[in-house]
Formats: sequence, structure tokens, C-alpha cells
Amino acid sequence: MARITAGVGVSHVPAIGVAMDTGITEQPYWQPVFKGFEFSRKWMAEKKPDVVFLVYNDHCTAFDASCIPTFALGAAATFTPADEGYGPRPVPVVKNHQKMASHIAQSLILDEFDLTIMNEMEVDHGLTVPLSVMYGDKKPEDDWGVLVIPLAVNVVQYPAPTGNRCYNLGKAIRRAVESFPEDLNVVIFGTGGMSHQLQYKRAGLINPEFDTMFLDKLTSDPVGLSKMPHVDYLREAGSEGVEMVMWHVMRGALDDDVVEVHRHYHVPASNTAVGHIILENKNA
Amino acid sequence: MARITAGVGVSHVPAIGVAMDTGITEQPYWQPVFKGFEFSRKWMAEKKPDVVFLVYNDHCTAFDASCIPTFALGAAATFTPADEGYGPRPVPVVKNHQKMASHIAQSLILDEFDLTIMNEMEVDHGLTVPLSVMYGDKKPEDDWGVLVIPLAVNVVQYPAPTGNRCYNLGKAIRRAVESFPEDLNVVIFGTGGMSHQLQYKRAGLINPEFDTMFLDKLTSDPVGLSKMPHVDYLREAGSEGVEMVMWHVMRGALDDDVVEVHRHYHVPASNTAVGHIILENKNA
Amino acid sequence: MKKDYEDIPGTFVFDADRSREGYHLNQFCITLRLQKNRDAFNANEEAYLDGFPMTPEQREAVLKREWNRLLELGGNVYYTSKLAANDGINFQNLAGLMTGMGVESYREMMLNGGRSIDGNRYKSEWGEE
Amino acid sequence: MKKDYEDIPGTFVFDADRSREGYHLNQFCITLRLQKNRDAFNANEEAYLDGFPMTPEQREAVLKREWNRLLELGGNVYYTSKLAANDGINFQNLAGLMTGMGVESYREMMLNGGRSIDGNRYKSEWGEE
Ligand SMILES: [Fe+3]
Ligand SMILES: [Fe+3]
Repeated sequence: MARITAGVGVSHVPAIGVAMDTGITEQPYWQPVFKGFEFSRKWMAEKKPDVVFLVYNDHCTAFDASCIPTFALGAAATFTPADEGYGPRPVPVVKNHQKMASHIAQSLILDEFDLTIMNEMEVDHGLTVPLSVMYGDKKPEDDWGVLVIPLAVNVVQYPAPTGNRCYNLGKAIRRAVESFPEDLNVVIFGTGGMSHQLQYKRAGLINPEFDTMFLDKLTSDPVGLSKMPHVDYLREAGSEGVEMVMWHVMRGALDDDVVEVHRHYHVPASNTAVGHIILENKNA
Repeated sequence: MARITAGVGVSHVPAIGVAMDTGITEQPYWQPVFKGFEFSRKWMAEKKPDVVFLVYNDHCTAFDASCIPTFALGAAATFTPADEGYGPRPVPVVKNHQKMASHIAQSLILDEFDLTIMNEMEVDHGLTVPLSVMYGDKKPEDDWGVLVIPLAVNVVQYPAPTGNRCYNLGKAIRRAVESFPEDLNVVIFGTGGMSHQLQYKRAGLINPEFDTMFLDKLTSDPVGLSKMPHVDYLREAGSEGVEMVMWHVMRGALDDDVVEVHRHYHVPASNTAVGHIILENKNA
Repeated sequence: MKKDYEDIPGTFVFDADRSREGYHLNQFCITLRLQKNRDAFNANEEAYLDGFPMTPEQREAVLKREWNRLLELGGNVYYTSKLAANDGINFQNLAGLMTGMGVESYREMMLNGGRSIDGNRYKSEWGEE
Repeated sequence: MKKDYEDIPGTFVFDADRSREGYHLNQFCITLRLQKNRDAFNANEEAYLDGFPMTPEQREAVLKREWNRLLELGGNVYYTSKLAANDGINFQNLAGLMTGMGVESYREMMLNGGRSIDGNRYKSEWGEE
């Protein structure tokens, strides 16, 4: 059967993608951002998952204001990196494990999660930047070396799904994965955050105490953490900090007991605090 | 505050719309179908709801196979009748109570239903035929005389949401409506069914015993009825009979105790058994 | 994955596996909802179909209007009915063709209460496994 | 409906009410994701905007690039940033403009750890009600 063995939390700041795509990662501004992913790339190479289940949000790219799904699961064969206004990122097309994606979709709907199934979808920096930081430089003609099942979560229009709902979705994803008969090693990514506000007069807000508390509690009190109301994210972590609800999906899919094997935190990348954590199931 | 006072269950057979649009409702084939709605039109005129919350399914019209939401709530100002391949039905544009729709959307998502919000949507016979049978003949330049909040449910690609999920969604819709401060009379429609199969070698299946059991239990045992697994609908009521899950949304939004004030059942309309019921809250 | 609905006779439940198989076929069919697309298709079916990466079997079933074959190859009736509508075939007459009964006797059956559920619940009742 | 997030200073939470207000503004902005639309917009802004039924205030804010006003009128930054990108303004510089700090001192603030949460939790701390 398929099994989720580990979870990755990671910011998906677009400027990080731009830094990689333009080859300026060694500049003093960016060097400390990327230093924190050296361990992660080695860990990825050792762990070698067959499938990454990638929870992210679309930033008004695949979905404009006409259609706003709370949870949209990608069931297409491939997902093309989108033009977000500067031309598409020069990275590989993302390949799905389409049979497993279909299985998970059916399982989640019967488990009473009200998915939207996407049979065509472009993917933006929310999905490709996490792959880039974890897998390193890849050109369009390369292969990511992993199959990816994308789950896009609405965090742009209030309200995002609650932390509790996201956490429970993680548990349902685990059940779905474990009922898939192929023997596959799956790693789940929760992306977005950490504290940041991109808009209006309070833009630039960074709250390292909040971010640290959040990273700590992922191991020490994930259930309590998942109960935090939206207003706390909005107030304490900035209007775009609410992206962090997506990390609860990742956390819910893991064992109750996990080991934190890596953490990275840096301010700033553009407007944002970069946060990253790797959690392994104890019996993985 | 706003209140849901009654529920309507009704088939939405496209041929019924065609019969009205082409003026052949007095023909012997159609006369008994429409006779059963005479009471309903009077009831509608007396009841005079401000808003109809209309649960229906799209038949690959507004949504093709690229995007399949389980629950899609219409938040646009208006919804235009779609061209389903024969030109749009000659009926009025459907007007939303946009503020209430937004309120319900927010309330449902915070209540952990994973809605898709539609800010643009055409509507097909699934939505317009129930309005036509309940409100009578209307021309494009007329007005329906009621505001409509549409909720489109996926029942085309298996699996539809479970009956239990639909029933609980009804309860959540009720909470959302009752927390809306305007003083509004709301009637909820659950549409689709009854037994029918449009496809392959078993097409034409009609199961009046099943349909009667279903109509009876809406009053006598709605919770038990909502637990019925999909395979029972598919086997007993035909592959398209699974549309009946949408009636549970309507039923869940009502009081536990209801009075059946009207029932109509007729075979056939085209390929389908026509079923219709009106349920009132006892204290409405 | 076991499917509890696979023992229903004469029925294709349009699940995720069938949806995946039939995706381009169904997406072709749905374009026929609009007149300008119907005009283009009717002017040159082969050329129009070139725009959709369906399998050769699916393409052939479209060209030959093999209504049941279309379902066997991942089509769903809400999509294939758009192709039927283009040919002037409504839902009821399409059902007449798919059942093999022919339009007249299908219509007659419906007027007499439709196909009974008795004997039509399980494949075993149809002598299928 | 009481909104528990309305007491956060310097922040517009993009909720359903704002989304409704800003719909056509945001749908205009998102078209600028694609080069051919940017070309058309840049060739004749007024004519391009005629295609979107936004309010006169929204239209004026677009033409004058009043970045905060756009948010006040229902815009969301993920949309308005497409208009900014068209003008060669990235997310960080857009933030520099919206905060009123200017690009340089905003960048400086971010390098020094960003805007502190202290004093920035409640409107009352900003002397607003
Ligand atoms: Fe983001
Ligand atoms: Fe229907």
C-alpha cells in the first residue's frame, strides 16, 4: 500500500523562484535563504519519494475571481507552469500520478470533503517554488524526478477553510493514500507563509515570535494549533499570513508523534518571512 | 432574521421545459404531468417567498469536464439561461440575492463545508425547469418574481456527495440563513430525480416502489433515508436517479417535523419518473 | 479498488477512471453545445476532430455514431447527447438506440411505465457475470 | 454582520463583500497576466477599460495608479499587482508605494526585520477607531 512518511512545510515566495531562475542565489541578500535548503535537498535525494502531495494556493492565476474553489484537486496528467505576468517560470512541466489522484479524489468525497476536481490546471509559483527549493535547479527539458498531486486551497478570498478543517483533511488524505494498493512512498508538502502582508498601509509586517510559536507547535501541539481562528493569523501574521492554514493539511496527514529533522527561518525574502520545516513520522 | 419556511422537491426533466416552451402542455402526453403542479403554483403565489434557495445539478453546461465542483454556490448578480444545444430557454434571467448569497457562502465555509464560489455562471434546465413548473409560463422579458440563490451539486461524475453530507449541508444552510439579519421568507428547492436511467442498455428504468419509499421517508424517516449508500440509488433508481441526493439538502434545512402538503408522481416524462413534494415546517 | 456498482447490468457508472479515459472525447462533445462549433463540425468532421487528442477507437465511434461504444470508451451520456442533438436525436430517441429496442418500442415501453426493476438489478439476472 | 477583523489597522481583508464590489476591477487586472492583453491595454488604456463595467471611481483609480484607492474600492493585491507588474513595479516596490514609505525606506525596513507587530495589532494603536 502507499504510505505518507514525512511532511514538509515551506514558504513559496515568488521572489525565491525569480532568484533561482536568474541565477543570483549566491548574492548576499539571497545566500542565507538558500543555505537553509542545503540539508533539505540532500534529505529529498535520500528520501526519494515516489509522489509529492503538494498543498498550495493559487494566486489568481489558474483561478480568477469567477470561480473560487475551497479545495481543488488536480487530476490532469500534467500541469504547465503558468505565465503570471512575466512569462512562465523556466522549470519542468509537473507530472501527476493520475490514477492515485483519481483514487484520492473519490475517497475524499466519500469521506465528506467537498472537493473540486480539476482535469486541466496551470500551476503558479505557489506550487513550483516549493519544488524548486527542495529539488534544486531544473530546466524546462529536465524532469522533476517525482510525481506531484496538487491540491489548491483558497486563501485569497476570506474565509479560507478553517485550520481544523485543513487538519482533518490531512487525516482524510492519509486514509485515501493508505487505501491505494500500489507500494508508494509519499511525502506531503504544506506551503505558504510565514508571516507577511503584501497590501495596504501595514504591508511589510513580520512577526518572528508568532512564526516560531507556529513552527514549535507543529510538533508539540498540532491539534491545539489547528484550532487557531482566522483573525489571529490576520492580525498576528499579516493578511497573507493566513496561508499558513495549509500547513495543517500536511500536519494532519502525519502521525500524532513526529520528529522535527530540520528547520530554517529567515527574514526577509522580498516582503516575507521564509519558514521551512521537515517532520518525519517516528516509525517511518 | 431570514427563515426557511418550506421545502420543495421536484424533478427537473428537460422535456418538461420544452413542453412549456413549445406550448404543448395540454396534449394528452403532458397534461397529467402539469396537472400535478396546479396546486403548487397556487401555493407558491400564497407563500410568496422572497428568496428561493435552489439546489440543482448542472448537466455539463456551465461546468465541462475540466472543473468539477462538488458544491458550487452562485454569488453572481444574475444567471443567464444557457444554450444547451438547442438555443437558450425563452425564460427570464435569474436574479440573485447577492448579499445573502455571500453571507451564506462565508457561513458555510466557516462551518466547514468546502464550497466553490461562482461569480459567473450560466444555468441550465436543472435550475430553470423547477422555476417554470412552480411559477408557470414566463417570457424572457418577464421577471421570475423571486430572487434565487443557486447551489449546483456534482451528480454527473461519481461520487456525488453522500446523502448524509447533503443532509448536513441543509442544516448548515439553515444556520446561515437564520444568521442573516434581513427579514426574509426563504423556500428551499431540492431538484432532480426521480428514478431514471438515460444511458446504455438498461436505459428507461423506472422504479415506482423506490420513488414512493423515498417520498414517504422524507417525512417519516429523513435521517435514515439520508444514510442510503450511492449504490442503492444507482441500482434501484437508475444511474441518473442518484440526483435524488440533492433532495436531502432541502430536507436537512427544514424542521425535524414537517407536514407534507402536496405530492405528485407521474410516469413518464421522456425517460423519467416525475416526482414532486411540498413540505412545510410545522411552526412556519 | 473494488467497485460496488460494477454488478449492475447495462449501466456504466461514470467514475473517475472512466472520466480520465473519456476526457478528450467528452470535451469534444461538449463543444457542440454552441452553434458555431456545430457548424464547423458539420462542415468537416474529420478536421474538427483533429483538434481533440482522443484515441483512434473514440474517434471512430464518433464518426460512426456508435452510441454504446462511446460510453464503453469513457463517454458520458450528458456529453454524447450533445453529439446526438447535433444529429437531431433527442434524449429519448438516443435511449431507444442505446437499448437496441429502437425508438418506437422504447417510447412504447416508457408510456407503459418504463423498464421494470425486477430482473434488472444484477448482472447475474442478465446472464452476465 | 460583525467582522472580527475590522479592527486590524492598515489592512483590507478581502472578504465576500469586497470581492463583490471589486469584481470587475479585479477581472480587468487579471487579464494583464497575458502579454497580448498588456499590449492592448498599453496601446489605449481608456478603450481597453471600456470592456469592463467597473465604477467611475475604480476606473479613475486604475488610470491614476492609485494603489491604495484600488484596494479601498474592492481590489485585491494579487490582482492589482498585475497592473503594477505591467508598469514594471514588483511586489516589494508596490508595498513601498502602498505604505507611503517609498521604495527605498521600505526595502530598508524589510532588511532590518520588517514592520514590528508591536503597535500594529489594533486600529486603536494607530489612533483610529
Ligand atoms: Fe502565497
Ligand atoms: Fe438532471
